[in-house]
Amino acid sequence: MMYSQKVMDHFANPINVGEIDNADGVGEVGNLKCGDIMKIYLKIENDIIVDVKFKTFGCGAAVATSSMATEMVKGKSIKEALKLTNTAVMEALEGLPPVKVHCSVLAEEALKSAIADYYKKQGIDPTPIIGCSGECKTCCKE
Amino acid sequence: MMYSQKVMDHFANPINVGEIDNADGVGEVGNLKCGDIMKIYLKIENDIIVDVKFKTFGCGAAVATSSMATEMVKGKSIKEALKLTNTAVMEALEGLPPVKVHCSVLAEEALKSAIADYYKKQGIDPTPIIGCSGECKTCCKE
Amino acid sequence: MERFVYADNAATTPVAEKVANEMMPFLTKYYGNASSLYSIGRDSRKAIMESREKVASLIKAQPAEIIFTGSGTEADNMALKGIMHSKRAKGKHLITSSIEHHAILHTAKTLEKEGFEVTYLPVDKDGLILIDELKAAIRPDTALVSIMMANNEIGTIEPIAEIGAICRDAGVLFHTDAVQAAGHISIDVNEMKIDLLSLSGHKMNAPKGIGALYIRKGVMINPIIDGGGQERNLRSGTENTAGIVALGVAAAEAESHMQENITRLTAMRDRLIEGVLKIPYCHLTGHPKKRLPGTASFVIEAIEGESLVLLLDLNGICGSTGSACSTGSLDPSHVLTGIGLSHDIAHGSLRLTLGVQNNEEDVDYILEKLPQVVERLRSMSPVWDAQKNCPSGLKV
Amino acid sequence: MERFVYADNAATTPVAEKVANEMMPFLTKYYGNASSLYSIGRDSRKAIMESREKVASLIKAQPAEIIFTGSGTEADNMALKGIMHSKRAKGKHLITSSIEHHAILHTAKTLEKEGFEVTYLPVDKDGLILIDELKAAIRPDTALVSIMMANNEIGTIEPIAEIGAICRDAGVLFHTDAVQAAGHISIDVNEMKIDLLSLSGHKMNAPKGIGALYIRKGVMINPIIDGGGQERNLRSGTENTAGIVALGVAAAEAESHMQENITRLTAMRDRLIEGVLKIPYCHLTGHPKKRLPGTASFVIEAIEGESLVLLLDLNGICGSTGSACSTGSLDPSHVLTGIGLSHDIAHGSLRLTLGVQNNEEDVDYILEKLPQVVERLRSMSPVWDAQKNCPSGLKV
Ligand SMILES: Cc1ncc(COP(=O)(O)O)c(C=O)c1O
Ligand SMILES: Cc1ncc(COP(=O)(O)O)c(C=O)c1O
Repeated sequence: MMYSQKVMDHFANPINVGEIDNADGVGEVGNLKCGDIMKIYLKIENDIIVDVKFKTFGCGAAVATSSMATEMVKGKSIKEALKLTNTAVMEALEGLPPVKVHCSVLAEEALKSAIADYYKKQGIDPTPIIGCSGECKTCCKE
Repeated sequence: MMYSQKVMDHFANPINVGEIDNADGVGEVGNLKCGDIMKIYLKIENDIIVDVKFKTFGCGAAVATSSMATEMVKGKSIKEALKLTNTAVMEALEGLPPVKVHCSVLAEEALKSAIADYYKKQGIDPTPIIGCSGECKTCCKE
Repeated sequence: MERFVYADNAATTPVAEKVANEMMPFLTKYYGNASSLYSIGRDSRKAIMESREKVASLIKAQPAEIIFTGSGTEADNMALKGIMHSKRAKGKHLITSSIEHHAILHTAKTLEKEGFEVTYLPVDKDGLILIDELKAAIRPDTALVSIMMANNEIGTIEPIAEIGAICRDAGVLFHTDAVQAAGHISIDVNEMKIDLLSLSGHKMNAPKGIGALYIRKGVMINPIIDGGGQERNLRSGTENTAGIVALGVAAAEAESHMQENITRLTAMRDRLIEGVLKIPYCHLTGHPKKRLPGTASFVIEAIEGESLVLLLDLNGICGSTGSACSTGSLDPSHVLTGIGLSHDIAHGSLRLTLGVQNNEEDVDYILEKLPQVVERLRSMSPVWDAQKNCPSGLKV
Repeated sequence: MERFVYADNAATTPVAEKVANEMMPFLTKYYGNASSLYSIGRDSRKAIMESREKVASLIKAQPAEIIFTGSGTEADNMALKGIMHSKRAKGKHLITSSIEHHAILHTAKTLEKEGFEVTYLPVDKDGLILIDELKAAIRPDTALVSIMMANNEIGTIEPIAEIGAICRDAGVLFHTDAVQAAGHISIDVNEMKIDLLSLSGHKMNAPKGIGALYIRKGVMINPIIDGGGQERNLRSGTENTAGIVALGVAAAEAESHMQENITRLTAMRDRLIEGVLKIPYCHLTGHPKKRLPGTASFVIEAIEGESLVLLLDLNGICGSTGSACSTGSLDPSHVLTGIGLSHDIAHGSLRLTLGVQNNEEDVDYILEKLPQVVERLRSMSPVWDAQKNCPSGLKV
């Protein structure tokens, strides 16, 4: 298993680490048992993600994908952000080892989960917009 | 498999190589199939081995045992020569690898065979003296 | 990077300079095939003989009881498969432990597929074999017991002499995987009543690709590699003279400096453990006393092992982890779960293993950097936020 | 001793200086375990990857089709046992030849003991497989054909592409023991339709203790060494990075100088053969044309091979023999009897094998000394006396 230089860069100096007080949307996916938890905070103004932060418990790939995914949606509209796929995150990171692909999925889901939370806070059912309730669990087959 | 320095010395510079014209006794043991043939020539005066030569086709140990065995009986009486055992030859050579012990047996037998030949030429049955007819074959189980 | 500290000597060790220097001529100068008749072949043969004596001496065996192999793994495979196959008629039961190295566990699985039966003994929270369980597990058809001498992840040293005595009394052969122990703690195969013992060069400052299996005189075993009949017909293949010479030199070095190394490493290790345990919510794994001189192993809550190891690496420190992420599976190491750790906490495992080349400054450096690295990872961990509000910490 | 001429390159080769230099840093500097997460582990992993590419390139395979082993013997064992065990349900028949190396023959014997059936194909007087016999031997339950690419004693090169085509047509897997051939003659596993191929480092100026098995993509095989799952789970054990790097360098060297080496060695070999055959009652063994570039092999009447090799050694020349005395048994080599030589004459076998480090002066020196040595041994041979009176010589 070998990480790309890009993954190592984002792991060594992750962007957007932190929390947002009174965030407009917060999503947390993964669990301790599987060894990966990602929590994403969104600040949204006029459907634009004006700020985004994350906290991640997990491996190098988990940290790097959190960093990359948050960076990729910062300043984007929600609509655009929802188009972010795990494949795009992986490509931006110049690839991930096969056993680490699930981390990129986790990043995509954490973001969707945070957007879903934003809609819920607005009193809007996120399911038709996002395609899931934001409660999707990917990591462990429990 | 490792030869002692003594074996290597006797192999590199064997003593008593050659033939004796009109030898008083000649013995040849072993055969081509087995890869070892030893031929010993004796010159005997008054029951004393005054000269001894050998020709040997065979491995390093075969040459070295021929050399050592002939040297050990040179100048000895027949009676003394008949006491020469393969163990004594091996000891004099500072040991032989287990797979090469049969070479020392061959040397002992070649000598006995030559002495038997000497007796036969004298019209004496060698069997009671030597314990065998001098026709003993050791090498191959054919 | 201010310093480079290699603290993963249980994974592998650098080849000692003396070892490298003494092996080199056997690559380029004394390259003769040890089976050859001529002088440079005899040079190899002699060197191998001397090496066999040195390896035997390290564990108080006879030279003829040592077979050189291509690795510790091969030695383990040969011990288990070789004995079980040779004793197939008499017994089809093998006993081992649940915290063995995969070289044992996966070999046991293969034997199970072939129709053999295997009992995997549990261990206590410190990683010690439960002696009563062992006694209870021995059956009339038990052919072999294989228990490691020291564990590679948590450093726990098993009660080998006690196990050896039980096996000898029961008339059962006893193999021990001493890959982590050989060269590091003193071993006497006779006192400990060991019938077979595996060791590996690269865990004791010899190169990778060379190992040895001790087989007590009189023990019948099948080879697993057939061919030209080298190593008394038990392990065929042109002898790796350079590797064998290197292992011999390393064994002699280990033997002659054993006590001083143990004293020095134990002191360093204890200082390291003491320092690391000052990190909040950090716990020692393995037995507090009965552990390898160089092995310090921990679980650190609210962080994940792989990222810890990577971040330590960025600070010049090499360590390892049994976290699921590092194993490439979804489960953390079987050793950590074997001693009863939950998945939750096993993810945060860290192993730091000191070797002869380490010094006190290395320990200082680790103790300076590790808390910073843990702090940094915790600062970006959502678990740590929860943790902080739960003063009792997670459960170990 | 006026000169030292190593002419036993089929037994083993010196490690080339370039190879030694490039492998050394992986012992003492880049010693990281290739499975480790940190940077010096990644250095090892990268070096192994590059080496795999080089070895693959030498035989026109894909890198993922190369598994590193601890020897050529292990590769042979893995090919035969691994395939036969994996195909047990479908077929229990193995075809090989009567002149294979013991790494194949003794493995086949072990498989016979396990219940598999083995056909040993005969060869003609030059050592070539009889193609019709091969075709006739293939049965519906034949799982594998294993025929060596080039023979180690007489240098004969088998018609591998033809055998490969026959096996492919019959839907039978084809393994070739290319331990003597790899690095010395050009190999294309696709053109030759080879499914598995063994090679060994120390026969091509890399160290002893490293080998490789090529396994065509899609071919299912069982491992013979279980453990940590290295080498795609097919050959466990911490990777011998230095050995692997060395094999890669040697493979790349061999590939880039292949044609020039073949031309140079073939010319030297032919001059050597021509010169040696001037000795009366001396005969070439093996195929006159289809032979390894460096291999000259003979039987010399009325002398015995072991003493010939020892006396050559005293003159600074390293060669080898298949005489019974050298094998430690009562029988001469199975290869020599396999090509129809009688015991009588097989005792006088001599093999001189040239390598890249040999030069024309070496050939001169052998051609000066060998006749003297033969003369000397014949002068003390009782067989020679008889011979002299029999002008037709013995029978070959
Ligand atoms: C306890 C134990 N057994 C066996 C092995 C296997 O040794 P090697 O990798 O040298 O084959 C190791 C190390 O990898 C080990 O720690
Ligand atoms: C044809 C052939 N196969 C297999 C082997 C075995 O190789 P190794 O001794 O490297 O295991 C050899 C050489 O010894 C050989 O010549």
